[in-house]
Amino acid sequence: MDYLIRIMGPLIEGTGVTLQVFLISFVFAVPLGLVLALVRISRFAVPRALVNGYIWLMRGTPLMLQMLFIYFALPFVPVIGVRLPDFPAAIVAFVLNYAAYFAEIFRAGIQSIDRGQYEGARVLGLSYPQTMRRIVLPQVFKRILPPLSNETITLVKDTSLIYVLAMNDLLRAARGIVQRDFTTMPFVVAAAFYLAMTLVLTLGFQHLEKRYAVYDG
Amino acid sequence: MDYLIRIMGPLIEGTGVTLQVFLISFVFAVPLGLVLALVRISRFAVPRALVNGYIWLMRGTPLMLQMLFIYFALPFVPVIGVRLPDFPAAIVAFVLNYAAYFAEIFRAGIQSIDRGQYEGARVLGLSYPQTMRRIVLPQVFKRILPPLSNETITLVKDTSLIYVLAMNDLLRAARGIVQRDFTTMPFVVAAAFYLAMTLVLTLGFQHLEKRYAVYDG
Amino acid sequence: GRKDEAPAGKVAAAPAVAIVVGLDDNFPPMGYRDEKNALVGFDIDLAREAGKRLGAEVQFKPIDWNAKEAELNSKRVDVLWNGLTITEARKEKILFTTPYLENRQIIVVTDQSPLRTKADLAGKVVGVQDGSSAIEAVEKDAATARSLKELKKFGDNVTALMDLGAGRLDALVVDEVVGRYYTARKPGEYRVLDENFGTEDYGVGTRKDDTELMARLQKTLDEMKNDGAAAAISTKWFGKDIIKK
Amino acid sequence: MGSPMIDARGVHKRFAAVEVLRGVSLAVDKGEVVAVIGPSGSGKSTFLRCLNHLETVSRGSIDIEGQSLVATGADGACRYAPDADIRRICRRMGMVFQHFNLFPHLTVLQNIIEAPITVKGLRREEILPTAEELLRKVGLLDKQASYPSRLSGGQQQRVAIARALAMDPDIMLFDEPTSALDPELTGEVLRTIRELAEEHMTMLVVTHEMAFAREVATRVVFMDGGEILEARPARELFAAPEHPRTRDFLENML
Amino acid sequence: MGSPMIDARGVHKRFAAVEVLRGVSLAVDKGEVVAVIGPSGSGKSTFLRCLNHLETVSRGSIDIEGQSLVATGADGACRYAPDADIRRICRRMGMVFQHFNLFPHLTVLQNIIEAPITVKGLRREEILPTAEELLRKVGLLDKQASYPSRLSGGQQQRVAIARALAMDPDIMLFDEPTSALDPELTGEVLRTIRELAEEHMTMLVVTHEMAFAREVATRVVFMDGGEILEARPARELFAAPEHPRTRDFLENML
Ligand SMILES: Nc1ncnc2c1ncn2[C@@H]1O[C@H](COP(=O)(O)OP(=O)(O)OP(=O)(O)O)[C@@H](O)[C@H]1O
Ligand SMILES: Nc1ncnc2c1ncn2[C@@H]1O[C@H](COP(=O)(O)OP(=O)(O)OP(=O)(O)O)[C@@H](O)[C@H]1O
Ligand SMILES: [Mg+2]
Ligand SMILES: [Mg+2]
Repeated sequence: MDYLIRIMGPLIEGTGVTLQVFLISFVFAVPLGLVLALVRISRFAVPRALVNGYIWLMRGTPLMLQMLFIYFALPFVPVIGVRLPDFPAAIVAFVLNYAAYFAEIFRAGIQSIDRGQYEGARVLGLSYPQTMRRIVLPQVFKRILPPLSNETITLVKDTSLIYVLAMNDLLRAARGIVQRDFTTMPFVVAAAFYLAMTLVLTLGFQHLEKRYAVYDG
Repeated sequence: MDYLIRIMGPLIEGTGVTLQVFLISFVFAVPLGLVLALVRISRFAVPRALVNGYIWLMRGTPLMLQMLFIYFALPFVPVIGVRLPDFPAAIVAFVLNYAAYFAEIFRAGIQSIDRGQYEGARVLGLSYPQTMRRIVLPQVFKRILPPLSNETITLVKDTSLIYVLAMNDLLRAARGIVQRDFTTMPFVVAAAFYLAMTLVLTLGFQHLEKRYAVYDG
Repeated sequence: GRKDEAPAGKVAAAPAVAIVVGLDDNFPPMGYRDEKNALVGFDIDLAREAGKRLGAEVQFKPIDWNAKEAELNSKRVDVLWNGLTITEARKEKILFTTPYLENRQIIVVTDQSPLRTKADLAGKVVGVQDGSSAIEAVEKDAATARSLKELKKFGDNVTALMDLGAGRLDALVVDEVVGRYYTARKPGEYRVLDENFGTEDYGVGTRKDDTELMARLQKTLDEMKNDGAAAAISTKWFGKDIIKK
Repeated sequence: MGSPMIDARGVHKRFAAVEVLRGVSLAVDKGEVVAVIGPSGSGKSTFLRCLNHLETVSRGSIDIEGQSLVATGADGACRYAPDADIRRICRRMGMVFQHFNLFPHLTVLQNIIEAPITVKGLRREEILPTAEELLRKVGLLDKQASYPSRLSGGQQQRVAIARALAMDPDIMLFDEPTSALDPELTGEVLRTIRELAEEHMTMLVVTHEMAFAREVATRVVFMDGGEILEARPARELFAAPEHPRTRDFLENML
Repeated sequence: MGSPMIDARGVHKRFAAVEVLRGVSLAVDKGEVVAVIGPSGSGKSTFLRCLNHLETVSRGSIDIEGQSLVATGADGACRYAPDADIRRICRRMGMVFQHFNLFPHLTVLQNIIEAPITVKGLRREEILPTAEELLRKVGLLDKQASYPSRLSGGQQQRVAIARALAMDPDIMLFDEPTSALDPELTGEVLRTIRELAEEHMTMLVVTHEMAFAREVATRVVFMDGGEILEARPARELFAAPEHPRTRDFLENML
């Protein structure tokens, strides 16, 4: 018990890092994913093909390698090359990677909206951007909540990959203590912390689903 | 070039491990996920609550910890305790974890099937299992292909977690060479391998989607 | 510039000669975090003392040990100082000081294990930490290496020790300083064999072209060996002076 | 031939707070074609769905071909037959829904032979001649390999009818079989039902097509507010509705 | 008042291999109510959709209130007005779809005020009185806070009409506004359209309700195979159809 309290400090600090990386990545990845999805369904062939390739590349290679690339190799790439400190590098990698997954979710959602909604908006004189913003996307958000929740929960746990940049997230903090004290108790505590975070997210998404449930279809 | 050929051996071996873990996990996780989903929508309250808790636990804690638990802690659990070698332990962890994600996908798919399909089958005299097997699930498979594809691609890359049980998957093999030779070339090759596997999967799923596209709705 | 300062670095106004030391902060007793989350360890104390004498501020940057070369070459750290074993292969890429510690690759088994000698390892499963010099040490002893059933590379030594306890692993080859640290924590559970996989030296590494820094480091290290400062730190961590002169 | 094909007595159905059926009694004899009409929300669909156990009744008794599906004792407790019996009894009734409920992943032919094979355990070769005969009857033999989504609404509804008939039912229940169709397609479906009537199939048809009710039904039942207000031979009811609500209703329908 | 509200000349429309419209010409004057009838697949919907640019024509010219939406030169090249003009022109026309196409995430009131606010830039207070007036007109003032899914089909269709009217159009296009409804609900919607006719709204109505065409339309257009075969005052056309196809069609409808 005493021991538990003593190891709590680093674990809570690690949770802070995990939450930071998660929240910042999420906040940027969702809009970027939306933009990518909109390009992917647009009628501009070249940007569309580029985004397709991008999504394949991002979903097709391990996030860990992407993170190492951005941290270590990006500085040597001409033109866009920039040397990022570890935290920004991790965020950039998470945003770029998750945006690809979110894009696919958004695309499926947008494509599931009935053609009639577009036509209904069109004959009322709404422009395409207005139709998207006011009519289509609000309906999309409702529909994609379940897969979005899946992906978001995965993101929370994927943040532990920042260990490759030696940042102390919750899981790495727990591992550190395990290595130091040669006991697996910190893992149990870390698991409980993750469960708590997931619970909050799950409840949050359930709340959203209920709020959107005022209308059907 | 010469160097490339020399490092190919371990990388291809690693790819073999990756593919093995992926394929076996996939083959078991999908049916288990289906069973979990069926329990989750059944009218038996207690099993339903158990499955709910199971899914929360599995999605809520890092796969790495689950793997460590099954490998190290399971032998000490009464009754079900069993000491598994590394490969089976990894497979069990992957199956249990991914089954939870697949279960959620199946559940969403089953719940999206129109009530009318059940009633149509019912008035023809089909029993509930017959209705599921012959009428509902074939339609579910078509609908869940996109999220299933997302999750499957994630699984391929998640297999790299087996490094915590000291197994040599593709990513681990690449890392080993990177450390030995102080060069990042193996990472590039590994990325290409992952891309190739993802491409095959993507094409496979596209093919399935097309095959199912013979009917709409 | 300032932008690149590691999060773990001290925020004090950096003197012109700040040195960034890369280390694995999960590597007791050489470098790890104590219960107040502060970096402690033998190498940490040594590096601090050296920094004081150099008149430079030492910033510790935790790195993933697997990425140490990339960290060094991309100039995110200036020095690798964390039980870094001097090997021929590494010498080609890294500039080393003279050895400051001699380390043996010891063989750890469980207390009840029937294994007594290296020869007993034949047909057994032996573990090492991935990326550690234990791998090269075992491979150098070709005869023994060939006789093994399998050489398993674990992510870290703790996992390997646990597997040893679980009986799926027969022996673990590990740096002596590290192995002793762990076996001391579970008295009576583990045993160290008399034979070992040879000795090797720990040194401090810099970039190949960073000769100026290397010269100053070497000088300071020699001073510390000569005036007993290093010996004091060794006694603090290992209970005796094991500094290699 | 003693007992009627359908014998419902005092059927009540309550959804939460609302009593949707308030004691509906109706007996349908073999070969009768009964049309059920009435305003929206009067409980027509619910009554039909109670007959084949898509809904459970709250009170009342239903016998199908002399066998008790559900009976309510003197104590007011409602007792359903055992599950196996229910399935056996309900299999005697085919049902055609307003929205067809065809199986979209099966072709027209597969839709028709699915239940005979799965439920009755027939072999494909055994049911194929029947299926083809039925398809010919509804005029869709050339569409047997199409998927439902490729058919017009009227064609889909005829497949639904053939699908129900393939189980060789003694009774057919139709719930507004034409209201999702436009007038031309409506014609197709009504023709098919008319042919069934000529073959003396016992049928209960909820419909808004007065013309059809008038021409085909042997009896017309007018429901309102969960009750049967009037049940008389079609000609009589249309010519001289007795109940004032019936009169109102018939006048309002264009 | 010189030019007609709608002036379509020689409109052709081709989908891949199929020519769906083969030179349709129709002029509709202010205040006219034109009913378009004809068999399924004859191109009625497509014609309507060409008028407000939901489909692009392959050849032909369309003027709306004297302004050219599309014109085909002597060289056969089809020239549309610039995008901004198209949007301005089409905004003059309201359209009501068979499947309503209401916005499910907005309440009845929000459905109605969405376009006036977003497109015309009105403030909420400016459009609210109009919206309430329209809701009163279609008899749904008490449903303004409901979501569409909570309404019956007839109510939904009346919301769709109110939504179109809120943009204050000069012309209303209806595509089978009642065919998804059952007869009683149909009545509701037809009453609403009839009231619009009394206010001299210019309307083009594709419909299967012959009774409605007969009563409300000033002119009835019969289409078949992508062509207009007959276009005459309603009474004349129903009394004595000239074209044999028209005669067939009218006879077959029950
Ligand atoms: N599952 C249900 N839960 C609650 N109320 C229901 C349910 N199903 C039907 N009702 C209500 O029961 C009443 C009768 O419904 P029913 O569908 O039987 O009417 P109907 O006569 O078939 O009408 P329609 O002509 O519109 O099909 C309606 O008021 C309806 O709202
Ligand atoms: N997007 C499309 N692609 C190809 N063919 C189409 C398309 N839309 C319509 N058609 C075809 O054009 C023809 C005319 O269709 P349209 O919807 O205009 O008929 P309609 O007269 O409105 O029929 P209905 O009374 O059934 O609504 C039909 O044969 C239809 O199959
Ligand atoms: Mg009904
Ligand atoms: Mg049409």
